[in-house]
Amino acid sequence: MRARRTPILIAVAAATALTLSACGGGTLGGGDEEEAGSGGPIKIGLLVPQSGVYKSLGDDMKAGFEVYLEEHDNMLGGVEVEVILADEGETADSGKAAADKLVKQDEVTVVTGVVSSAVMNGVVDLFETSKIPLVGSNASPTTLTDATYIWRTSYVNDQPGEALGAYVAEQVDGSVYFLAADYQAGLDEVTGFKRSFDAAGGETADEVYTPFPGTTNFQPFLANANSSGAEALFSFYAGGAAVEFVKQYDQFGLKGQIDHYSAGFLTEGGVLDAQGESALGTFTAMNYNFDLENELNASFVEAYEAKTGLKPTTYAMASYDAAHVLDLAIEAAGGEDADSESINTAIGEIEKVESPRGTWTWSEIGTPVQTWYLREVQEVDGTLANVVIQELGEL
Amino acid sequence: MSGWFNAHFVSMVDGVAYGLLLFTLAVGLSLVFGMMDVLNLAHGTLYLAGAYTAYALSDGSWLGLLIALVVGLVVGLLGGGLLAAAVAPLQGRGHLDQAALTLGISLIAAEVMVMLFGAEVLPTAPPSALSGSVSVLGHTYPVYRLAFIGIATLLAALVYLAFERSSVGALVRATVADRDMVRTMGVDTRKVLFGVFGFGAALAAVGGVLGAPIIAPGPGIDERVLVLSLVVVVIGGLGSVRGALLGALLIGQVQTLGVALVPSYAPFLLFGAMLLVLALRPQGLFAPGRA
Amino acid sequence: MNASQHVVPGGRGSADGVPALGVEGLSRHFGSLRAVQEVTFEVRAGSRHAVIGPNGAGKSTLFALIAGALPATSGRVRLHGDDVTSMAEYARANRGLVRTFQHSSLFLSATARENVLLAVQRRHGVQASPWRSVTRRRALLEEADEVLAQLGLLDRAGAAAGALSHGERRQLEVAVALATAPSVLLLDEPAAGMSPADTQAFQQIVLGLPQEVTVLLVEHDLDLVFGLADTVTVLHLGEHLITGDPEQVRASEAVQSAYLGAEDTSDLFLEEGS
Amino acid sequence: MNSLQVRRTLLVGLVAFALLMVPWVFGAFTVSTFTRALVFAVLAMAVNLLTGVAGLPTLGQAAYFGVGAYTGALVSIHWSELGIVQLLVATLAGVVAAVLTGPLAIRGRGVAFLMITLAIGEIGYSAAGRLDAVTGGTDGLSGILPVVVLPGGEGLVNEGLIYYYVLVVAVLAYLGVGMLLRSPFGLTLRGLRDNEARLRAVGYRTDAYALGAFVYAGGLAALAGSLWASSQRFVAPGDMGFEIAALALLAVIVGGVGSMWGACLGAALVVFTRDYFGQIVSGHAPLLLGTLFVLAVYLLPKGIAGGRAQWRTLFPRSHAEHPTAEVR
Repeated sequence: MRARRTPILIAVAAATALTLSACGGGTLGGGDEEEAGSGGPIKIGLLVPQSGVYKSLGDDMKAGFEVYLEEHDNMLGGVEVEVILADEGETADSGKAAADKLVKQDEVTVVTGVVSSAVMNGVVDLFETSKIPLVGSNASPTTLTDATYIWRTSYVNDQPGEALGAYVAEQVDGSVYFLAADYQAGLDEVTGFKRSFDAAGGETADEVYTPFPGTTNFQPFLANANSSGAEALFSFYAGGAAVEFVKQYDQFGLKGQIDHYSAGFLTEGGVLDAQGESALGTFTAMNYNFDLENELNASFVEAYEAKTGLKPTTYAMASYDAAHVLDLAIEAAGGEDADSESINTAIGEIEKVESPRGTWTWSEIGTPVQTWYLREVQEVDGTLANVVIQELGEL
Repeated sequence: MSGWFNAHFVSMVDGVAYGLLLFTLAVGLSLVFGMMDVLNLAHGTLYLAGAYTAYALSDGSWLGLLIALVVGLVVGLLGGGLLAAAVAPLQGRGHLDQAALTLGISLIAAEVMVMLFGAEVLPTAPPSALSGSVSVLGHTYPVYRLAFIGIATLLAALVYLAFERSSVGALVRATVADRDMVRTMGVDTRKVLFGVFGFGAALAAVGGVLGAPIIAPGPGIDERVLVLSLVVVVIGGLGSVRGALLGALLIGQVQTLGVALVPSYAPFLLFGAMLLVLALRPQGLFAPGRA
Repeated sequence: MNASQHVVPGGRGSADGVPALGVEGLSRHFGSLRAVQEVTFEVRAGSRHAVIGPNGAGKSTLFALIAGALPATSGRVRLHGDDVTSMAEYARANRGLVRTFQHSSLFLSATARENVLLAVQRRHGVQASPWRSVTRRRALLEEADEVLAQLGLLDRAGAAAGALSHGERRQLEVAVALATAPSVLLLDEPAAGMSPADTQAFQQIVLGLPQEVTVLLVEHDLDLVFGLADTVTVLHLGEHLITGDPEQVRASEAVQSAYLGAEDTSDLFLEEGS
Repeated sequence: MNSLQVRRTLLVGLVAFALLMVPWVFGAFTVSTFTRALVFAVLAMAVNLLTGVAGLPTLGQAAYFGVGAYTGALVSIHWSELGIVQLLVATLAGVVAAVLTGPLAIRGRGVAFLMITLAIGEIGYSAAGRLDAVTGGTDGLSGILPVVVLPGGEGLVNEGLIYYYVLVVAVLAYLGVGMLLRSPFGLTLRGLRDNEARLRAVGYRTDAYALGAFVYAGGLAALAGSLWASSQRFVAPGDMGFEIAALALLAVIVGGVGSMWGACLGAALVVFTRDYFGQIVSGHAPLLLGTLFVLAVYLLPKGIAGGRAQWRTLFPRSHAEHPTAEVR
């Protein structure tokens, strides 16, 4: 019984020996960690989901980043860049492992991307200790306030809600019912909303969180909302849940009875087509819409449509801006001589970013201070689209 | 009381629709396990394949739905046949190997479906005659779900009668009770395996075609549907058609009426209900073939 | 070789006249089926007691009731005078009432020695000890090997139970039960599926058991019963017909009529000649 | 020492040498993947103890893994950076959790046990997401300090040192499980798997031993959880979710049910497939895992550990052996 163990163990030893000879360097004692810099392209890690439920967001972000690179001949700050893609996957584990690989194996100079807040929280330590800047282009937990190497070109999770709260308090004559996906982003969104909503004297009917992920049938929640006597509904959903929620909101007769307000993710991108006419009349708050009228946006929309055949989403726009931020920072950090540290310093010194969403500046915690827009889903030329109704002010 | 009833009427009706959908999924899983002792973790994949079929083929017309149903049936039969062929060499190796194999197959199939259909959830429109909502006792309710209750009730009744009354059903029940005995009677259990597997798979795929407007196809739906079916099957008792039906209806209510009553405990209701049942009756509510 | 000094807890109940096993008004109903109905009999300490009966007599149910595998609908089971009716099977086993199984019921992936060790370590109360390798516990190993030797299995000690021949499995079946040092050994159709030669050998094994071990066997094979038993109980349709020595039983008209029409009839009466 | 023992010692030495060399040879990412594989191996041993040894297939060990991870993380944040304190408290927490939930789980066997443990895992997962005050909610718990090995020492930040910390604990866990398997209790658990009815008939109150195995496995999974918290310095509800539970069970099946070193190799294979090779073909890790499971079931019917049995039939040895029960 013992002798039979031999072959496997020999195989293990052989395999190990093989890999040993194939690899150089080591974590301990090797000491040959090279700093990126002089010569060769700058390595940029693009950490977005390419599998799992967030894949479509990842696709948008990848396309947005690539559009910027294509517009600039694959150069950022006058230096050629090499983009290394890593799959964030669905969970904090998979995202963390991918970030680990970018930083420790590919030895990238900067990283951008990150869809999930859980992944963002999970990689904070990694970027702070390895002193590599992460220019996030979506995930943005409210708790992330004191990082040195982490920047976000998107927003903070509670901002879409906060931008909308005061407006809804004013508009709605009666109480508002809250339904949100039961995870941190949902809680943050409702918390942000209620901050400005309560301050403006809004009245809350009830606040219910639906299991996430895993809720496909919203009927029981909608039934409760329906019988609560509320005048309006504020929701937070994205992706597949947003599609089901909007359709069922219509099917179970809430549409037309109870106004629906939501954070912009509800009707952003491909989900809107899937929701179909059920989405008509939904009001959302977002930091961007493809129909914004400015020159940069016009060229961005054109280039993005040419590349993907789709209208850009806020995810694509934020990723486009991340490339822009890196462009500015690498140039300021000295182009070819730029390294992680100098790029990070330069990012912080960027005074303003011209963006398809309008010009924005850094907040104290490394997120954009930007204008928020109220949008309504309308039918435009036979297709459904978010249409900007008015500005909601700056946050 | 009538106020309470009024407030939760829609939830109860919807629980029936949801439960019947679960039944079409669970019954195949239950029989394959009960009869052939095969734990098929690729069962959710069959639903997903059916739902994607509906998405791809239904165009709002009755004909579209009919074509989708026929194609879904074929997809299901083929899928079931392939799965049966895949697990056939594993006979006598226990549930764990079957679980690893079928889970592996479902991971591969899920990846293939993402390649074909993308990673978005793809809501599927019912025939336009059935879209929209109607008022039921003063409550707005989707027409399609009402129609689904009708069709699924018919389907459930057929399955139930086939298994409880027909001679094939008698053979199936005998196989659940004592496989070796049936084998010694000269019945080719391999044929039974393929037959039951194909039948269960076809039912799951047809459930997917009909269920697509209710649980839309998308990544991860296969796993969710699988877990729901497993819960139903375990609650009902492995290998029992009656158990699968009652388990499905019970879980349907738990997931609708239960959620409406205690929304803040929604994430715990499904597994809480299962734990409660298993704590009282570890063999399920209707375990067949045992005293 | 004297395994009994280890295996048997000093001849309990042998002299004081208390029966080793008492069955009092024992019943078990499955719905409307009365599998065992008001059965009463005693098993004298040290005796070799057999329960027989035609098919459907309720032997298997009675066996399960005595062993504790099935709860009784009513009635009592006494072990050395103590009421064990409400005790679970494992608790009865710990009190010395130990059964074997009709179809060999072994730990198939374990070796023959390990099969016996499972019983031995339980008796020593170390079955939950997470320390020290079993292979270093010499007292356990020696005792296990003694039992194996007693059953003629010592040279097969290292073989997996699954690799043993049918006859060897039957022997191991008894070895596992014996290793618990039972005061009452319940044998469930031990000759089932055995060749005549194996049955002969098995008979010798049981006859060789120390007198302190009371044996109750439920058996189809009347050769074995009449070759072994000093007392025989006959069940018929779930009810107790007679308990007596083999001659009494053979002579009983009630028994003859019970077996009439049953396939075993000829066997039963052939016995008289042998 | 006979030649067999010599060969065995030699092989153990070789494996030990290879494991020790890892941080000196590989880059930081590969080393951190090895670290994850080691943690996962400890979890797989816990799953295997129930599934392979005691015959109780579980999808719930991730729950106790999560309890250990959160406990270790909270101990690190609020109380002590010392590894040994975290490991002990986390293991204790896992044991307590298993004692509380075990009696429910062991009411079932086979598929019922599998589903009850699945339910326990899923309820634990939902609860971890809900208890934001303690667990940080669905965004996870960060701010775990680098683990300190000796009082007054420096926290471990270097990947190589973290690897050694995890390696030492994992090897101790392996030896502990090995001892358990050779002990009378280990034999009891194998008896439980092989034939529960018979075990009862020789006087075992089998539910008690099933519970014992459950508690031991719960503690072991929690120990792995604490290692996870120390090495990842981040814990999220996903760590106690279905995916981890399923992967751990599959690792055991791929490795060879019942064999501890098989489970460890299976765990390493799963982790490297998902985190290492999955990143090479970016976005297709599930496809790789699926293929791995399908191939493993067909090509290695008894897992990696059983592979040698097949090799043996190809190259028969002179001395015949019975297919005795595999203890390790």
